[in-house]
Amino acid sequence: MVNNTLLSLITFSPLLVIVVLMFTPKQMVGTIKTIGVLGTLLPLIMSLMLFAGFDYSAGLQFIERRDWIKIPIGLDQNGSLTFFPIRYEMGIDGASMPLLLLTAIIGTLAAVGSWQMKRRLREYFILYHLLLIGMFGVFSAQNLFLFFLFFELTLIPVYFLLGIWGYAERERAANKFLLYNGIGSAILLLAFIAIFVQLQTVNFGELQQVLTNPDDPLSGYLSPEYRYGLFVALFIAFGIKLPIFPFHSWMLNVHVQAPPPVVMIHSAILLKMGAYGLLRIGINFFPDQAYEFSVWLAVFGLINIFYGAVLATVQKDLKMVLAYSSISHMGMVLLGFAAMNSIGFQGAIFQLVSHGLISALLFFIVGVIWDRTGTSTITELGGIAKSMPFISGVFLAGALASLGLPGMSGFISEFLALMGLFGAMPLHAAIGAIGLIFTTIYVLRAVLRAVYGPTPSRLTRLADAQPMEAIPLVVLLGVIILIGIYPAVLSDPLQKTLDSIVPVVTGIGG
Amino acid sequence: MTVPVTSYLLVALILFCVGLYGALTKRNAVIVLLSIELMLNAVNLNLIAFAKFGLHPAITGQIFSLFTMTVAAAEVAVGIAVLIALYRNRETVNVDEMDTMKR
Amino acid sequence: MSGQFVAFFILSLLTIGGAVFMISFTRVVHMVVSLGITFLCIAGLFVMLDAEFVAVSQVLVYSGAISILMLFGIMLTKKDDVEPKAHRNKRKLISFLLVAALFVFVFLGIQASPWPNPEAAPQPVEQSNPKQIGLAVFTRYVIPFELVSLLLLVALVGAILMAKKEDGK
Amino acid sequence: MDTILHYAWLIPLFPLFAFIVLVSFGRQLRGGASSVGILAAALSCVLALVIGWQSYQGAASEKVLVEWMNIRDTVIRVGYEINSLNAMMLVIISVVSLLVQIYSKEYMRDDERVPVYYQYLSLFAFSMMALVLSPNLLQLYIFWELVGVCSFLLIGYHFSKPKAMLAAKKAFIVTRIGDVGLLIAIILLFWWTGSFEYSEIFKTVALGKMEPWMTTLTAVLIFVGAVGKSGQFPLHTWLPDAMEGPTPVSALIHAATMVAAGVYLVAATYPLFLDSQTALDIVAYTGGFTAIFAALIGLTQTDIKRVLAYSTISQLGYMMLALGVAGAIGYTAGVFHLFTHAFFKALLFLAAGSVIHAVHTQDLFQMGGLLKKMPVTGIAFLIGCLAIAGIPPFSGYWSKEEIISAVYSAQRADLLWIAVITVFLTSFYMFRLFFLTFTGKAVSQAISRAKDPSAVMRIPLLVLAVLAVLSGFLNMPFAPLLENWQLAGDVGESIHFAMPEAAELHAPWLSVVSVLVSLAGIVLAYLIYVKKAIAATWIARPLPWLYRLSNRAFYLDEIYRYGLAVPLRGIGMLLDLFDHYLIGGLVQLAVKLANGLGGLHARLQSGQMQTYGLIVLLGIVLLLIGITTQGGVSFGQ
Repeated sequence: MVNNTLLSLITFSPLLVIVVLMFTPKQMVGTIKTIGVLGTLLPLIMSLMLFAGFDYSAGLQFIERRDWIKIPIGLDQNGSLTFFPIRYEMGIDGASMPLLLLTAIIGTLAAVGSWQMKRRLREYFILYHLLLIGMFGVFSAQNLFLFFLFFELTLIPVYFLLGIWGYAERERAANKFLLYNGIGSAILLLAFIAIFVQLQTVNFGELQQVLTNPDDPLSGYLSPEYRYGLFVALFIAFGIKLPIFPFHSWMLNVHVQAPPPVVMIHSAILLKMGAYGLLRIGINFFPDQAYEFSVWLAVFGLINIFYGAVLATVQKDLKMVLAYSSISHMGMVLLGFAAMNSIGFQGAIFQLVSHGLISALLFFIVGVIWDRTGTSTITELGGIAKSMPFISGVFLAGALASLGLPGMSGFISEFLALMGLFGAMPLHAAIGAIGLIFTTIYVLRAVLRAVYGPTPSRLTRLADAQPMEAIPLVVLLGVIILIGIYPAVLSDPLQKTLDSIVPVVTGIGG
Repeated sequence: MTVPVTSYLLVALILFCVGLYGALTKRNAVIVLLSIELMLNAVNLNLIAFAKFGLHPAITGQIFSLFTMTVAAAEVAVGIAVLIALYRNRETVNVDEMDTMKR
Repeated sequence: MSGQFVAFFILSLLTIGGAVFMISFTRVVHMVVSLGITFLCIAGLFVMLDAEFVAVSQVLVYSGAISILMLFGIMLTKKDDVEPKAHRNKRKLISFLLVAALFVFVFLGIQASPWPNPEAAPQPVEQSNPKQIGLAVFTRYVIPFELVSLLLLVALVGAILMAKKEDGK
Repeated sequence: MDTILHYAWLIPLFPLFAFIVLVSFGRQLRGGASSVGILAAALSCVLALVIGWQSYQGAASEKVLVEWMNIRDTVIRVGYEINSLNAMMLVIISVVSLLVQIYSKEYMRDDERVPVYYQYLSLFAFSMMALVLSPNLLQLYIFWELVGVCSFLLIGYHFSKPKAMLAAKKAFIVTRIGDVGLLIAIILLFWWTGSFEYSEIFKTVALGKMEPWMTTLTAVLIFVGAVGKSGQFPLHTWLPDAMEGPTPVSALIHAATMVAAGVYLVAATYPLFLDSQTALDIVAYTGGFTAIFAALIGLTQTDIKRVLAYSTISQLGYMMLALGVAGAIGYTAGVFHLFTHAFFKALLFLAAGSVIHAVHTQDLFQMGGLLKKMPVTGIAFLIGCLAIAGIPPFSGYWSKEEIISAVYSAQRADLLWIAVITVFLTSFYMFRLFFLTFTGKAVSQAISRAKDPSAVMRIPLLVLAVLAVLSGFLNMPFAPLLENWQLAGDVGESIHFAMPEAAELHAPWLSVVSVLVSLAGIVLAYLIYVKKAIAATWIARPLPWLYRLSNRAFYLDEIYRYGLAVPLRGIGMLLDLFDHYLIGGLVQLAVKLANGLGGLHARLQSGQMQTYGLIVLLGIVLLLIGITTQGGVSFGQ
């Protein structure tokens, strides 16, 4: 098999930027910013090439496979050493490609959003690009080992980005972040080790083959109970990342305390890694158990939706509203998963991408508003639409997208997720649909109060968007609308991958 | 009739234990270093004993002990140098007072 | 009781005695001297184990170089060359108990393990011991050997650098 | 000429194009913005009229679909469809929106954000046209929501007024409640019929493949959507508040776009309703109740626009009532009333807008004697009132007469009573409105200076006045042109299929009664408000609570506020505390625990190397114990 190095190039291209930045003198602030921002174009362009070259009729593609580490595990009958090979395996399919592309887009836009950063820029951009490596890697890794490696690699930069460049209570938020995610990672690692010890492989494709094929000799090693336990462990580990209801409080702190570009990245992509992992590893490997568990998935999804929505209606800080809204929207992803049919999965993946774009847009705007007014408290704002019509307009559009307005990406995803779930659990789905009303209530309340209404005198002279701010806004809104109007752009690459996931799920097909 | 391997091992064990005790209780850093040398010697003794009486007798054990010696020599050289530097700065070779990294 | 046993007995007695004396003496110089005896006797044990080359190295490196180096160290830091008689009995007791426990367990381990019969040990081969070592070092272990020489060089430079008086002092 | 139907998809695209142009260059265009909007509206109006004529001539309905999205085997398509119903809707929408846009050019002249205003108007027109052109429910839903958003934007156009903002928010949220019902219905239909297409769904329903309860459920859920959009009880509360928007917008919302969507939805999915008598009954009773309920509230309102708003709710109830009693005549009557109502309600709103523009108040009791000052407006308003009151030969008469006769044909006595009483109430409060505004003495300075608006505003008034008179002739009992047109397609077939026996009972006396009842209402209003022969307070005084009940719209707003909004906030606060203290507290506990353990370990890190060594030794000894007690490690064989 010919190795395709494009994914590796995408993943490790930020390394080049890091090296260049290391040799740039600290004083050259402008140069550092330029390198930091332009550097993100490298993976972006390559991701677009990947998107253009993506073969809709194939599943896994852009595969790269190299020998990497060999762990001796003992002697065989002939007395020669046997090795357990850990390969360097990258590849991408319809489920990860949209997320990779999303990462590249948000990566660039958040870097543009970092233009306002002031302190210790060089370190900032180095960490930022390190974070990019981790995120690209998570979505292109094709075995548990690499996945975990990249998964962990994202933690460290975020910890520092949050702890050094955040707002007032940044250190507490950073510690909380690390504590929670550390626990999640520990559980994840244990689950991975359990899988690896039992099945002697870490490759995604082989694992799926073994686990979903009852005739496979290795498959019998895992009893259904054992698998169920593994699935629940994975659910908890990824649930912390997602985050699922009782594990969400770290994410609130991060959203409030982190600098705007980091929040963009965090809520747009890092949260998605949890859902992606749940799909790729949890549901993909343990379809029967996932099916068994699907009622709980739906219940947790509903709790997330309503809990997030109700809490978002009483928050005073815009960032908190958005944070809770993320919880609520992630509930929709769970509903999509719970459907266990192709429509639901498609809805969940759409929701991941869509929420990524929308939350990036909204957080970016909140950052811009904070920049101008020094506050993000709803009651202290109001009427800024007078002086900032463009930003306010985009904010409103983003908010409408977030509440699932047709014509924008949010609608497609929520519609598909609910539609999928209606096929499986109509009652849960109907309750979930009612969540849309709650979403409307909190989104409108927050946006209208913050942006519209009478203008206090101290907010009358605010500058509207500068070009550097307008670019991300326009691009994000454009993509959101594009997906909303022509969802095939996202759904066509997905089909083949869904084919490989859904048939193994018991019960109704799609 | 030759001396059994257990006797050598016993001697090495006693040496090791004495060295360990010294390393844990003595306060003069030089003596601590000496105790560590003692422990290393005990290990060497084991290696050489196994080179002759081990399951697979081979010259390797002797080679290993040679390497150990070399490393030990290097270690002592650097250790003494560190001690002297430390003494110059802090006027002491008392291990109890060497906790700068902590404070 | 063959001569070998006698030699072994004497050597090991001296070895252990030197070590114990090293621990119990109070003057630091005495300690070093008694340790020198231990090192020498260990060299004797090496000879008994057909490791002549290692024995010679032992005498050169340990009894010679290291002991002297230690003496230099003591001289250069000579201020309280007497091991202070501090009240550390509790620590000593705990250390002693733990060391004793270690001793007991390892001893039991040694006793419990089956050992190959010393009589079955192969007779020394025709080649002389240094030749054997030389062959092994320069064929199979050539890279570690080179690395070790590098290590020595680094240690040499490092030791000089550190022990050197800093400028202006 | 038949091919003109192929270009139907252009109709909504003109306003969409105008919207895009205005969004991109609106600020540069400034004054020209209105021209862009009007031009686009005019183009689509012309095309819509041509297509309407074609369809009326009996051109076959047309449907074009393209693939939109694939979900494995499921293909979702989008496209457009032209049939008699939506051809008529297109005519209504494009005519009214063109006239409203022309009218707004003058009305909004002094506003700073004219381009934004026209953006919204164009988007609104686009969404509504696209809604009626949709060939399937999913596409309909998409534009359904867009219509909601546009009305939200327009109601909240004066965003610095908190009231406008709240009204906009309320409109959006309340209609969203209905939308969710519709969404659920659409998805359920998909799972039962495997398609979003109307035709597929109707086919499946007709074949009886759906369980009856499921048909009922989906029909009712669709109706919930219509209830939200068309302001039926109990989701009507947003509509009066929506008066916070500029008056032309109210005309647009109430006549042609937003609220018509609900009625259109029920009409478009009519075969589904025909299959479920329960659903039809729910529609009929909800409609009837809403009609009388809103009329009762309308009696005591003092804001000119609010009276009109409640009259809209009431008339929409009428339409629903007509649709609910079913039969060929009921369906036609409902659609027909939608048609005539669009024109006279737009007329009433635009005329009211002229009044407000002139006197800068909306309070009825601040007006009076305006007929002399503003004759054109006054006459136009009078025509509107006569039409809505159902006085022949104005359009309202024909459509109302048809509704009443449909109810009579269905032999629903209770509904008939409701319909007739509502006729009385309607003519009473409409003429109360007219007399208070246009007759009597001028109350304030502003009124004496008031005059008719300029030609730009007058022309739409005149056009609408003409339409309000003439549109009724389209479907007279002896010349049912509209009925023949509307029932020509599939819907007519399914109606005849569903209830073949429901023949129309002609009852000429009924029409006389309804006219007399209506006249009675006018006379009563005349006696109270012009002659002052009867005190206006003759009911209010002895029964003040009754008056207050009506004036405050039966306290429904308050009930929602304290029954839903406040508890929701309360729950939110409680959950917030829960989140903050319980979950946050647990997290704090975990952190404290970890910190405590860490502190304990930190004490071990004394920096004393020998202590470390000791601990290492301890570990080794423990390990040794572990190993030896586990049976020992064997060396060698």
